[in-house]
Amino acid sequence: MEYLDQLFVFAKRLMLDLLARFLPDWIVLVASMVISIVAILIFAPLTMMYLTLLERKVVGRIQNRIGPNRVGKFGLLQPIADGIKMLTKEDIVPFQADPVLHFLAPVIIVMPALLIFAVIPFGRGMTAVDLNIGILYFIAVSSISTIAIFMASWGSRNKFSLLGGMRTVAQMISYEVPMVLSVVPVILVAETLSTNAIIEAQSAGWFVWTPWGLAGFLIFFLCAVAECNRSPFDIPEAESEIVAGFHTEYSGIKFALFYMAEFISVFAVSALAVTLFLGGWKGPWLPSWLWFLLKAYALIGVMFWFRGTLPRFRVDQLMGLAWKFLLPLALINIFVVGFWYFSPGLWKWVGSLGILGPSFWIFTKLNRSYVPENRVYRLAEDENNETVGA
Amino acid sequence: MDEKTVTVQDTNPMDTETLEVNFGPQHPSTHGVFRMNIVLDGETIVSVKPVMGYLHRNHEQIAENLTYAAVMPYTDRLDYFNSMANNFGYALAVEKLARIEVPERAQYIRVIMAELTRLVNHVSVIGFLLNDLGAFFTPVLYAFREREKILDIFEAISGSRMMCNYFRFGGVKRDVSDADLEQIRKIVQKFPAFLDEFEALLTKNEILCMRCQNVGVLPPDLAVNASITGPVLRASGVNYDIRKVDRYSIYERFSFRIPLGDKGDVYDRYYVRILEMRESVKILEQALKGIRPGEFIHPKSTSFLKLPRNFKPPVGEAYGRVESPKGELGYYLVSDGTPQPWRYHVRSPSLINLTVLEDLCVGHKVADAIIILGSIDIILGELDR
Amino acid sequence: MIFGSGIIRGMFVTLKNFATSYFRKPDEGGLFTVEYPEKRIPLKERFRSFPFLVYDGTPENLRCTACDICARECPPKCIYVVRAADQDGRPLRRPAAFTIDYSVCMNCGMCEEVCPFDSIFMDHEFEIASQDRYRELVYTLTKLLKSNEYFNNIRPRDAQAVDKKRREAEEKKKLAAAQAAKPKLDEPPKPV
Amino acid sequence: MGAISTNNRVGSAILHGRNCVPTLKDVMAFLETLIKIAVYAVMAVTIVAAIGVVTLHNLFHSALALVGVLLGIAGVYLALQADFLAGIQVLIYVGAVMTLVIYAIMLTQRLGDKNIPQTNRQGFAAAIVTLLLLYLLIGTVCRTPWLANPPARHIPASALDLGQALMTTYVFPFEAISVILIAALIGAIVIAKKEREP
Repeated sequence: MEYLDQLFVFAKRLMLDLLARFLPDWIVLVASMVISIVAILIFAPLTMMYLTLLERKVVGRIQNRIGPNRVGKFGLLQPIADGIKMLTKEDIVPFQADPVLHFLAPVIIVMPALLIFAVIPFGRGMTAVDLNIGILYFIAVSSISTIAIFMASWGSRNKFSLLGGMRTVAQMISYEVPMVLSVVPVILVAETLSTNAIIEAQSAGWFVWTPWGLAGFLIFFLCAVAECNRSPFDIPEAESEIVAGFHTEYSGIKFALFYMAEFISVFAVSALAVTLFLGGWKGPWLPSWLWFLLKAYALIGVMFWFRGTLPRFRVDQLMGLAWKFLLPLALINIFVVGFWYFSPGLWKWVGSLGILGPSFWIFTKLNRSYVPENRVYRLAEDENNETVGA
Repeated sequence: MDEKTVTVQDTNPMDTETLEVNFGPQHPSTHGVFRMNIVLDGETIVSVKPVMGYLHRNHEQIAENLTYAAVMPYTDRLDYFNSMANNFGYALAVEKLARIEVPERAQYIRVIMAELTRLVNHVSVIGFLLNDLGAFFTPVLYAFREREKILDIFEAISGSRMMCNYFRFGGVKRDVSDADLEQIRKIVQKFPAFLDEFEALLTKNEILCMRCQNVGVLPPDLAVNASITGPVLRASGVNYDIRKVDRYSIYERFSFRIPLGDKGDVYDRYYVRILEMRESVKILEQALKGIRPGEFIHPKSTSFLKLPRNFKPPVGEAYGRVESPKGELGYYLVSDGTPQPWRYHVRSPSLINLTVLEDLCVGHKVADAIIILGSIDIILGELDR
Repeated sequence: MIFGSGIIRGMFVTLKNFATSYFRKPDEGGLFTVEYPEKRIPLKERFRSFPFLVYDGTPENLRCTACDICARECPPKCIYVVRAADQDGRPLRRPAAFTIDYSVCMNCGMCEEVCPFDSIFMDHEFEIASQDRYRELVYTLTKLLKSNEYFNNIRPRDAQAVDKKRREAEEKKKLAAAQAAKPKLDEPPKPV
Repeated sequence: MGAISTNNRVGSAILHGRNCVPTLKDVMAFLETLIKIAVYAVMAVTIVAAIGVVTLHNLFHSALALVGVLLGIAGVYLALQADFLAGIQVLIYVGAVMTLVIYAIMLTQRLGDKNIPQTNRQGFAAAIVTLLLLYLLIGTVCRTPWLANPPARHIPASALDLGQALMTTYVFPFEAISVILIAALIGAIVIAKKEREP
């Protein structure tokens, strides 16, 4: 059991030990870093490849289709076929594009997505770098991707790209605020910014089982979906409106890099949500890394489920949701966690639910333009009319 | 795309520049080769110029050089989603022109086919509207799941799924077998359950309501003045349905009601279509109960169907119209006594309903223009003819 | 109503469809994909794709008489018929060339309806895709001719009706011929 | 796991997270040199990017160069072991401020397209002011009694300390800044608000 749990840790240790028998110390030191880096560099694209397949399969099943099933058994080789296709496709640069920016954008957008993996605790003792500002690092690094999207949308010299870029930035800035604020309660309770320490703080119980944890989790998850530009917040690349948004003018491997960044960040934000609210790698019976991956993939599955179900918001509604709904709720959540922290026993449950529930209700009432109207339809039969509600 | 920018006359330094974007002719959600020349201020629409004609194929001119019977397959290609309804209108026009009787069974078959077509059209239009709204193909594939069953019936009866070419002057091409009728009964029986599921997925969905309610409001007076017809008109609350107004074919025998909208926005257009499908199901149930064995085509018409060149309607003119799923589909025919129509004109609902596009879009966001277009329900084959 | 309940309801609809796609039958909410090249939906008998010509027994014995009606009535004018002639230039009741441009044909079935000799019918063959539309999709007489057995095979009901009609017509013709032959013997020839 | 003997000090040092044992001095020195080289490289890139900010003719390119400068400064913070500050630098400057700047450039489309002249008649005066500022800075740097290097490096600058300092010693400037920011926000809204024509 212990062996399974620490499988990858032991594997790395074994490798280092073997190296240490023949090679000088400093090579072993460098090798220790290289092994971690290579593991991430292998894991991230592999995750992305199979997430594309998983998404197509899940959405296919939701739509009563089979999904990819031609390349390999159950379409398991489909991502490889896609990869070959992407690599061999012609790379088109628009005539009036800014060639340097057009080239750099897809390169830069992958970097933050990969950097995030450094602080993700995949299992017990399986964090590549245990930074003591892990959460801050995550938020800071993921905000860089906005710049890359800007470069793509501006460098393509296409109006659809430009519109997509402007939408992206508006969305990214707006959703970063409630996202950061929804993390604050966790930091307050765990009294640390390190991802590992936050997981340790959840030994008694996952944060999601508390009122503020649940509210924070929902806010965080919605914002995370928005940060990854996934449905129903996928307005930056809304294919029915602005073709493909910022990556309209990309083809071949550059397009694949945008795709990769999107899916890697899908995994990264799910992993972070698991770390912050769902107890990270903690769980009975199964090895810790398996627990972590299971939880992360469950969240990713919910994202795919969203995609298979929901239409997308409009730009102004998206902004409104962030600023008029999620942000005040996140602020109230910070207050609630303080209340929770200082109140005894049952009282804290009653109190925090008593604050969160009514404030949710009040915010829906205040945002009346987002609440569906009730409509009455007449059914006319020559003279006598009948009405039916909808 | 040209890089022209339109400068605003206002010299206020805080004013933003406008951006002219061409949506289409190659764009995922213009429903074909249609172009909208949109001037944007940020994301808000300042003006919309629809540009049509990319799919113009001389339909009327071709028809004026063919025999009356040979036009029938061409009408399939007008609104390629509802070929049965197109056939119906054209058959009505020619029957009026040549004063041909239609036997009862044929009338029943026609009504059944027309209402099945309405189901096909409305269910897919809602699916496509949701696609325009950004749902990732789920509603459209649920819609197509049901549509496939009806298209299977069309294939079994007429020989083709979409280009049915099924109606003939004085009846229909072939009789419907009892097995096919039984199949239709089964579909009609199951359809309300599907509609319930569809509504559970969509009707109360907050995002759909947010996006659709109070967007693209078409006031009733504008709708009447612009001669809008079909569900778009009825969503604005105007009680006008050719099935009730003209009582063509045998529609007066069935009891059904006309759903009318509340505000005339995109949501009403969506929900009126749902209600219309429920009424169509009612008509289908009554028609399937009422259908009796008999002639499926008038015996007199069989002779000129074998020799289309001998079919020479008397000199005169006729206008036949039906309530096609998109609106009033009318055929205007002038005969000079020769085997070819002297004048043939189609009043296509897609084209006329689209004339209010700019009125509906201005002041809304880009995303709204797309769903307004989707809710008007155009088919380029009919729009450009 | 709590804000968000509609979304959650919709999510359950998709979840239900996700789950049922694994065990339900196609018409009850299961998978409705048919994996095409391996599995096929049985074609409906009345399905019409492209026209073909019927012959009885051997290809020489074809029904077409090159009357040109189908070519005249074809809406997109995709049929080209050349009537055969003997050595003296007198027209024969058979085509020398009969060509249908499948790339123009719009599958309307008009030719089938107007043919007075039950010769041209709509086929079930729809997989005619090819690289060269001029060489592959212009079907000449040899490619168009198919036997009556084939016709009986793909469209049994229509073919049997046609066969019955033709048999009756033939019998009538025989009877008429017999009747026409009889009085010849009995009656004296009329004065010219 | 007993089978795998950890007879190697480096390995055990890494695995058990302890600080390196003295025999590793050479290694650490080597690594330190590497880090030093990296820091100087980052500084050089920062200066190049800073020159780019003021000389590039395309405003969008200048803005991107400024992003480079800010990232470089974050790198310098990292080298000085101010992790928290580096994170905040990236989050606030790159993630928020620069994004807004670029957004503004993109909204005013002409600005982004055109090549904008980077010199004007006030160049001479500006040069004098800049030189004066440089003199002032150098003077301050020279006059300040810097602590010796080794103890300075171990001044803890964790998030905890920063937070406590902000909430106690520097609480007044902290609150004053937030008031100024609010005022700036309201001012921006007032300026940008369109006059509604009747």
